[in-house]
Amino acid sequence: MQVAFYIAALVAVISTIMVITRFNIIHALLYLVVSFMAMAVVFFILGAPFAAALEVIVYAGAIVVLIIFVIMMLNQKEEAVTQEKKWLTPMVYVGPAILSALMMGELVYIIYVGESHAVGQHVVDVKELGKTLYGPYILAVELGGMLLMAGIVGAYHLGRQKKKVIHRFLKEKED
Amino acid sequence: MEFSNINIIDVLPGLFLVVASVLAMISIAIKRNHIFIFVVTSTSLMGVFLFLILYASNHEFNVEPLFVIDGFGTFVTGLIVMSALAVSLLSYAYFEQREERKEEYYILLLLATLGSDILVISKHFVSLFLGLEILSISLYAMVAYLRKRNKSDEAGLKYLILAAFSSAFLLFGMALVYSASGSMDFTGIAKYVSANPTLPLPMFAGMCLMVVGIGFKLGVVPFHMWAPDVYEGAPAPVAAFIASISKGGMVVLLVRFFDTINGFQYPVLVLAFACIAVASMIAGNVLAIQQTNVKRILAYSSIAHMGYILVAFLAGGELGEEAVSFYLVAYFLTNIGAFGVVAILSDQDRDAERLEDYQGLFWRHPKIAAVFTAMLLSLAGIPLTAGFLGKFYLITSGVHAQLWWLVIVLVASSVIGLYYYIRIIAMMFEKAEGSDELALHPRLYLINLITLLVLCALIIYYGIYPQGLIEQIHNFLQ
Amino acid sequence: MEVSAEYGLLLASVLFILGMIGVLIRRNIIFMLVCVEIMLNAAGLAFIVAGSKWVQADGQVMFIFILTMAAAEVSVGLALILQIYHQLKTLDEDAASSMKG
Amino acid sequence: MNLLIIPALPLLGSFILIVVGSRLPKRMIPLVGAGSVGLSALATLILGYRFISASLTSLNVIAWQWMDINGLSPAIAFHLDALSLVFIFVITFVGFLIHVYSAEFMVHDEGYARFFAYLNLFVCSMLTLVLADNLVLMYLGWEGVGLCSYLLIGFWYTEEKNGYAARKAFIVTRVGDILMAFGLFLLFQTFHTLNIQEIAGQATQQWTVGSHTAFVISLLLLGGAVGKSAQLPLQTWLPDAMAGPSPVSALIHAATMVTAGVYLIARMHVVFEFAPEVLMIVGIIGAATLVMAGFAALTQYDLKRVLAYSTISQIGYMFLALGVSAWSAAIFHFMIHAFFKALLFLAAGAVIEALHHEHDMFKMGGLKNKLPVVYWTFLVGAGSLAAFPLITGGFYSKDQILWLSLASEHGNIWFFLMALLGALITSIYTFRMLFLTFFGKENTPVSHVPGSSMNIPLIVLAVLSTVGGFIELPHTFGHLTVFSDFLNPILPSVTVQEDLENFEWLIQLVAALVALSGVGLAYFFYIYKPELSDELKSSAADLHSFWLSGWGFDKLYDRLLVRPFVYLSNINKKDIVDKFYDGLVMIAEWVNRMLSYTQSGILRWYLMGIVIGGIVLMALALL
Amino acid sequence: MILVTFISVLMIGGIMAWVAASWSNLASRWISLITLLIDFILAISIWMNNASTPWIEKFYAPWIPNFGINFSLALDGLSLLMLLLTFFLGILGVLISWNEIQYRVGFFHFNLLWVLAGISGVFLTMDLFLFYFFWEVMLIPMYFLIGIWGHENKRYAAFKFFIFTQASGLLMLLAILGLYFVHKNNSGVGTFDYFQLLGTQMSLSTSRWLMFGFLAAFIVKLPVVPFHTWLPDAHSQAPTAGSLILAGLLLKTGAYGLIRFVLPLFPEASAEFAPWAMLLGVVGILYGASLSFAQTDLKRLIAYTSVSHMGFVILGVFAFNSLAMQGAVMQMITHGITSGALFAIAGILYERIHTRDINAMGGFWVKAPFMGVTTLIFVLASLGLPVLGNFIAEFLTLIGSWQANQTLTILATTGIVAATAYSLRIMQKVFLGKTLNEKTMTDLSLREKLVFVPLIAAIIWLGLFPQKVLNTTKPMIDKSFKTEQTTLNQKDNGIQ
Repeated sequence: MQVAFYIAALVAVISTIMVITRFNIIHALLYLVVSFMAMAVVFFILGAPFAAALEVIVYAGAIVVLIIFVIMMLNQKEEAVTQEKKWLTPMVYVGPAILSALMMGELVYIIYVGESHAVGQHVVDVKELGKTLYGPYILAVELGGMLLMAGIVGAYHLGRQKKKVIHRFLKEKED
Repeated sequence: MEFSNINIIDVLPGLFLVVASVLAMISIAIKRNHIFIFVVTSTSLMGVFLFLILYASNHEFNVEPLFVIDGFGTFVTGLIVMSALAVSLLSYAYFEQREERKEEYYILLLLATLGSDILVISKHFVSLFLGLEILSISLYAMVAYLRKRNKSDEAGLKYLILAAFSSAFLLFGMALVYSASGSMDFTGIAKYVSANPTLPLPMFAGMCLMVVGIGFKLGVVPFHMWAPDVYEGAPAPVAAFIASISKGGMVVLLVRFFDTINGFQYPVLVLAFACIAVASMIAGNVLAIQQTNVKRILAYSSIAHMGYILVAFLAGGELGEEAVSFYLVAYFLTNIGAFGVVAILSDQDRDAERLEDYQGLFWRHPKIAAVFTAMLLSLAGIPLTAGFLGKFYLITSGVHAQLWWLVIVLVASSVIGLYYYIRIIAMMFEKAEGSDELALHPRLYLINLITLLVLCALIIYYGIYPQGLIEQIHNFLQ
Repeated sequence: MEVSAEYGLLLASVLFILGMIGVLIRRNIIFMLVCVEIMLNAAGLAFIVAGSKWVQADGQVMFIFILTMAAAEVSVGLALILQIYHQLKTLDEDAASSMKG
Repeated sequence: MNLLIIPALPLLGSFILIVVGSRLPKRMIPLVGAGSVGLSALATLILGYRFISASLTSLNVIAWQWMDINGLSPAIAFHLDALSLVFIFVITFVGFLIHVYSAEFMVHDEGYARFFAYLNLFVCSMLTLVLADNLVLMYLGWEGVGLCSYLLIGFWYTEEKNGYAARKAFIVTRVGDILMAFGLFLLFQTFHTLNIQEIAGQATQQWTVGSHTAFVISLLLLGGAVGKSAQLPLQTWLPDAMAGPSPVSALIHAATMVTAGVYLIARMHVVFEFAPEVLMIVGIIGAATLVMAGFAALTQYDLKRVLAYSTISQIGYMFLALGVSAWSAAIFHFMIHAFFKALLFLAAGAVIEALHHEHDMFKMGGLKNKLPVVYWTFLVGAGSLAAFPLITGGFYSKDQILWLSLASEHGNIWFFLMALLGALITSIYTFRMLFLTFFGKENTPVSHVPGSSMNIPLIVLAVLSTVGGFIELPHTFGHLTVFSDFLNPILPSVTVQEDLENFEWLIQLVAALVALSGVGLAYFFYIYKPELSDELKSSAADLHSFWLSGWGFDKLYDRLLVRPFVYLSNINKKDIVDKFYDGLVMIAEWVNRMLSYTQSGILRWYLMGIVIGGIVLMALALL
Repeated sequence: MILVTFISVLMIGGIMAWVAASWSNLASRWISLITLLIDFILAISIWMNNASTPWIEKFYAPWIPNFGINFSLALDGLSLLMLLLTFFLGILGVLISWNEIQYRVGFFHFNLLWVLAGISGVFLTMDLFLFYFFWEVMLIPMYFLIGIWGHENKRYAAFKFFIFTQASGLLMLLAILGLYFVHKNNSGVGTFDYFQLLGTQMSLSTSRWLMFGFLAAFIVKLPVVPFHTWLPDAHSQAPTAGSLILAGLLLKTGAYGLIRFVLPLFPEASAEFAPWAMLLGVVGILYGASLSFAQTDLKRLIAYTSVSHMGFVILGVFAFNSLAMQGAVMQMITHGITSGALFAIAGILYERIHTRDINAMGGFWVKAPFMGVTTLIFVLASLGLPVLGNFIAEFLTLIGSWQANQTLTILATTGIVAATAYSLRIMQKVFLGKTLNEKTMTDLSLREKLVFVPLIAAIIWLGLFPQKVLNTTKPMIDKSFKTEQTTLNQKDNGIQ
């Protein structure tokens, strides 16, 4: 199983690298789906099958599709790709690369210092998860509902077509 | 189902808000009516406050595993609810003048208040995270609410990306802490901490990453850079909300978390917060001195004020907590008042944010100018205002804890701060110059004015006779 | 099925950092949003790892809430992006910098 | 008769003139001004008569307790004794005469009332100075006369240079004043009192001759005296002070105020006696000043400047006398000098007014017949100044000093020789002045002949400066000691070195000869062969201009003190300290600009900030 | 209770004056005048009835008991004198701005009275927190007085004034809190009460630091070189009444603080610091004089004379003996009167010729002899001429400081020569010399005479009959030196 974990991890990492380096956003999103799939495998290996399923359904399914919808609405064409190429010059990498290297170094060091601990022997299945979720965390679930409500109301309000802005003075002339 | 262990009374304030927001949504579905939904919002906020007055006690009890309801939390909840009420009062007139659909705003306002309230009473990573996100997601929409304004979208987007980014840090940090301690409950973590005198490195690293997320919400250096842009782009009442309520919830959470796990015993964390506090106080004040946009000035000032609060937070102890509470009251009142003035003077096209908009205000609208003067003086910490006693409290707690360097930086930076506050005041008292192409033509609503005058009266009352408030805080914190 | 928790966390870290790099280097707003999602996902992974380390369901619970939040976030974010695109006719993030100073 | 009335009357006059002076009819003004001083003089006479007839040694009157804190309890209290009686007599009488003179002299001036107000105020202050029973009150009078001097020198205020001269006078004397103030502080510290009588009493109890404190205190008091009496090195203000009206020069800068220093030393002689070194210094200052001022007087063109230098020189004699402990000789010379120098100034004023405010002696001449009264009185005064033997008061007073400078137990041959040289020069410049002004041909027409109100004071003063000398006659010549006997209870008489006792006649002879030869020399150079004097002047032009400028003291002080001070304060006009705060502001603004760059509005930049924050925090955790 | 009346009458009067202005400007002026007269008469009556008890009146009410903060007022001789000065100058301030202020009259008087209320509070309060409270309260209205009714550069001046005083004030707040906690740790009682804090035991280094905190506020206010640069700007830009109050009263709060708080609370530390403080005083005297001599702006010139004169105060206070202390108190009063009068003259000159540049003035005596005489008197007062009050002050200060440190006294006294130079320069440039700008020049009006006659009377009265004033402060000063005499004796050897 360890091999499976490593392979999945490798796939996830490589596809994520691909996501952040693609010029064409649709390509990037397809890589993202791959990455999420690989993550789902990892979840499964770690003993979280329900999470794995959610990962596929919600992330790869819902969220990515939503983004693709928007891209289609925005009608991004070939120019967008050339635009991306122009934006993504090597110079742009320098600062983030240094920062990320530092951060990575710190994180790796920190994680390695801690004692080793094997995981994945025990599967936390849907039943257990459900009992926890609707037991002690019931109020949190309610709050999750509120969270979604906020998201929906916000998206609803913001997503409507924008009215044309007319300045006060111009409006008076029109009248 | 284990509903039985939840005493419904305990979580009633939150429940009230939930019900109110759902009610608001339903009412929109039936018929859009600004006044009605406004009344629903304000009465429900009032209701929560009344409930708190009637049932509040400083008795501490837990709603396992997510919430803890204690005096401190109850006090700040009350404060948050009242502040939300004030914001909603200010919002009514503000949005009434604008052609947008106004009604959804109140749902978001209620939800954001709920989020902040959750932060105040949470004692668990899950509730912390959910509270934070309810607050944030409502705020994204609130910041960008005025879709006619280009700045509004920009601000919303910036806030969204940055908040999500910092949330990721917070989450990663929480994950590290959880992975190290095996608990997401503050008390559980505290147990782990007290059992392990030397904490593993991931624990520290996790806390530090959490500080990124918390610091972002507080708007302290170096996580502060969103603040001016968002304040500038957001509608004035929303800016008031961000400046006060959203930060207040986080402050309480921080205090509670640190108190529970006794974070002060780790010099690393203290040093981290001290650095943040010093940087915030200095950078916030220095950044504002040449600024000509009033909303940005207030944003920078709020950065500095969060730095001040961190001093009291670092001082810790009973006095520190009292100081934080008192300061929050003063700071809430003052910031809402200040943004309220910006709101009342704004018109259709833009908010009253240019410094020139205030030129000669004292001679045009003496009452508003007087209120604004009081607010600015309170921010500057001049006597006769609550801000002074707040600052006095902070310094007292700092001196008590012998945090001399922090206190001296506080004093020095607040001197720098004076400059830009009195610059605005000076502007208001200058003779108004001739007609200005960009001059604003606000419609003044009585409700706004009354709200502002009440806020101003409170600030001055607490500035002159703080004993009542101090007693209250004392009682709640016992 | 045993994997060292450290490797799980390491994977989360790598993904987190990759997402971070993505946010930092891309100018396209949609890309930034996507990269933030990667970061959140990485954090979720970290919770799953931690949860399975302690054999608790809490990690997964947290993951579910992260998922919820990500969804809400993306919906609001995309709505905003639509607005911005209408306004600026571009997805260039650097163009949305009218406020500064 | 209350002692208080003497200073109070002029004060009242001054007050009336200040408050309602501009509304009084013109003839009322001198009535108030001169009248108040006249009454005061009358009161002095009555009081003096009673004082002498009752043979009192002193008379004390306390007006009120000025202040009283921890031992410092000066009162507004007056003390009359023989010394102060002499002084108030001179002040009120000469003052009165000068007031009368001014009534005519100043009549066409706009500031008629103002003039009398100041003059009355001066008389009051001067009286306070000499009557004060404690040093604080004396200091009050001391500063008061300085103020009046300032006001009166700058009386014609529209002229810029008058104002300058006035300020110079005030500031230079103030330098002396603060030295005197130090003396007061030290006295108070030593004796815990500033009452003059108590000081004298305690000094004799506590000190021995040569005591260090006594030395310092006397030196400091001397500083004050030197400033007020225009002695070296603070003499520079007096020649410039001639910018004031002539009556002012007569009253303040000849008769009274400038002799305040003499009064101070005489008054504090008890203290000085404990510091023989300081007395020596007093003598040296006096001797040096009298010679220095004499030479300066020789070269002046301005009639009043000659008189000014002559005043400095004559006060030098008084200092010399004080220096050799010849107390009463100094006071005697003060009195006679007050008469004849006031006379000379008033006469000079008359001349100057007659010639359209012409001050240059070389543009005068031949006035002998045009202004007979002035000429004759001036002649008497000049004779007295030059110590014309036997018939002038000046001869007796100066002769006494000459003699005692040698014969006193503190005297020595050098003092004597200096004094003798001074006497020679004095008679030369005096008669040079006389010859240039009244003899020769008429250079400027006379426009105005003085009336009786000016003439009478001249005549009275001429009489006084002649007769005054006869109240004190030397051993060799009548041996009359009315004046010194009168002063004796206050001022101890001088002890003469025994081996010199019999040579007094010789000294007198020499002095007389010197005076006469001076007259002769003046005659030779200015009447007999005037071209010789011109030759002499051109052959020693440098020396001449050196003397003309008063030995270059003005230039020296200007370079050394005034200009550096003005320069320093001018370059620092904008206050250098403020630059520091400006710097702080600039730093704050610079930091603000730097920080503002971070608020670029670009989202990735902000993200970077968060990441950096995270990295730093984690680095902290790692540490 | 009467102490509360002092302050509340001013505050109520201020509000009434503001309200009345909407009805009539004149009413506003009269209301403020009457308000101040009431206070003045009250204060006079207390002065007349009372003699030599150290504490004449006390008032006490709890305010914020949690911190041991009380609304505690008390009146002793020093406070009483300062109050008298406050009300006296307040009356003159109202009179002098009768015609000058035509813009927002009501608000002007409101600010004027509230400044005075703040100042009265500072002089009366015996609670350190309340002291700080009033200390700050007096700044805001003063800021408005300068910022609204000032001259061309008013904003800069007002900012500078405000920031300087605030910055130093906050340091004092720190020190107050430090003292509070020291006392709390010692005795377990947290209090800001002055009487309880007196004699708090602490280590020398603690007391040194705390003293510096207090000192910071006071020497900036006083002001002592090099913290003086706010003063010339504030004084020259303020309206006449503002300058009058700044110079006459606000500076005195600094001196008052030194006497009331620094010396009694930190006797050892201040005795140790005394030579340095005296040195600062001397530097101030000479530096102020030198700068004053160079100025061409009349108000700026007078402002620097204040720097010079206030140097005597710190010199006197830190000389540690009752003579010098009496002198310092006297200097506070007389300088208040003198500089107030000089600023008033600068103000009325400005009203007439619309400039403060002394090079544009000259020869005004011809047209305005009364003004000339008045100016002369105050110029002479400023150079320390006997008969006038300033002489008493400077003489006592110097004679006292001579006992403490002779070198510094000598240097300080040379400042008197410099004072002569700059003071006479005023006279020369403005009233003497060639006549300039004479067209618009007129002599004092009746109202202006009404302002100056009391001032002249006061300064002469103080010069000739200072004993009444000296007696008033005597109990307080004697009391304070009972404790300090011992430390002085110990210190004496160290200084010499």
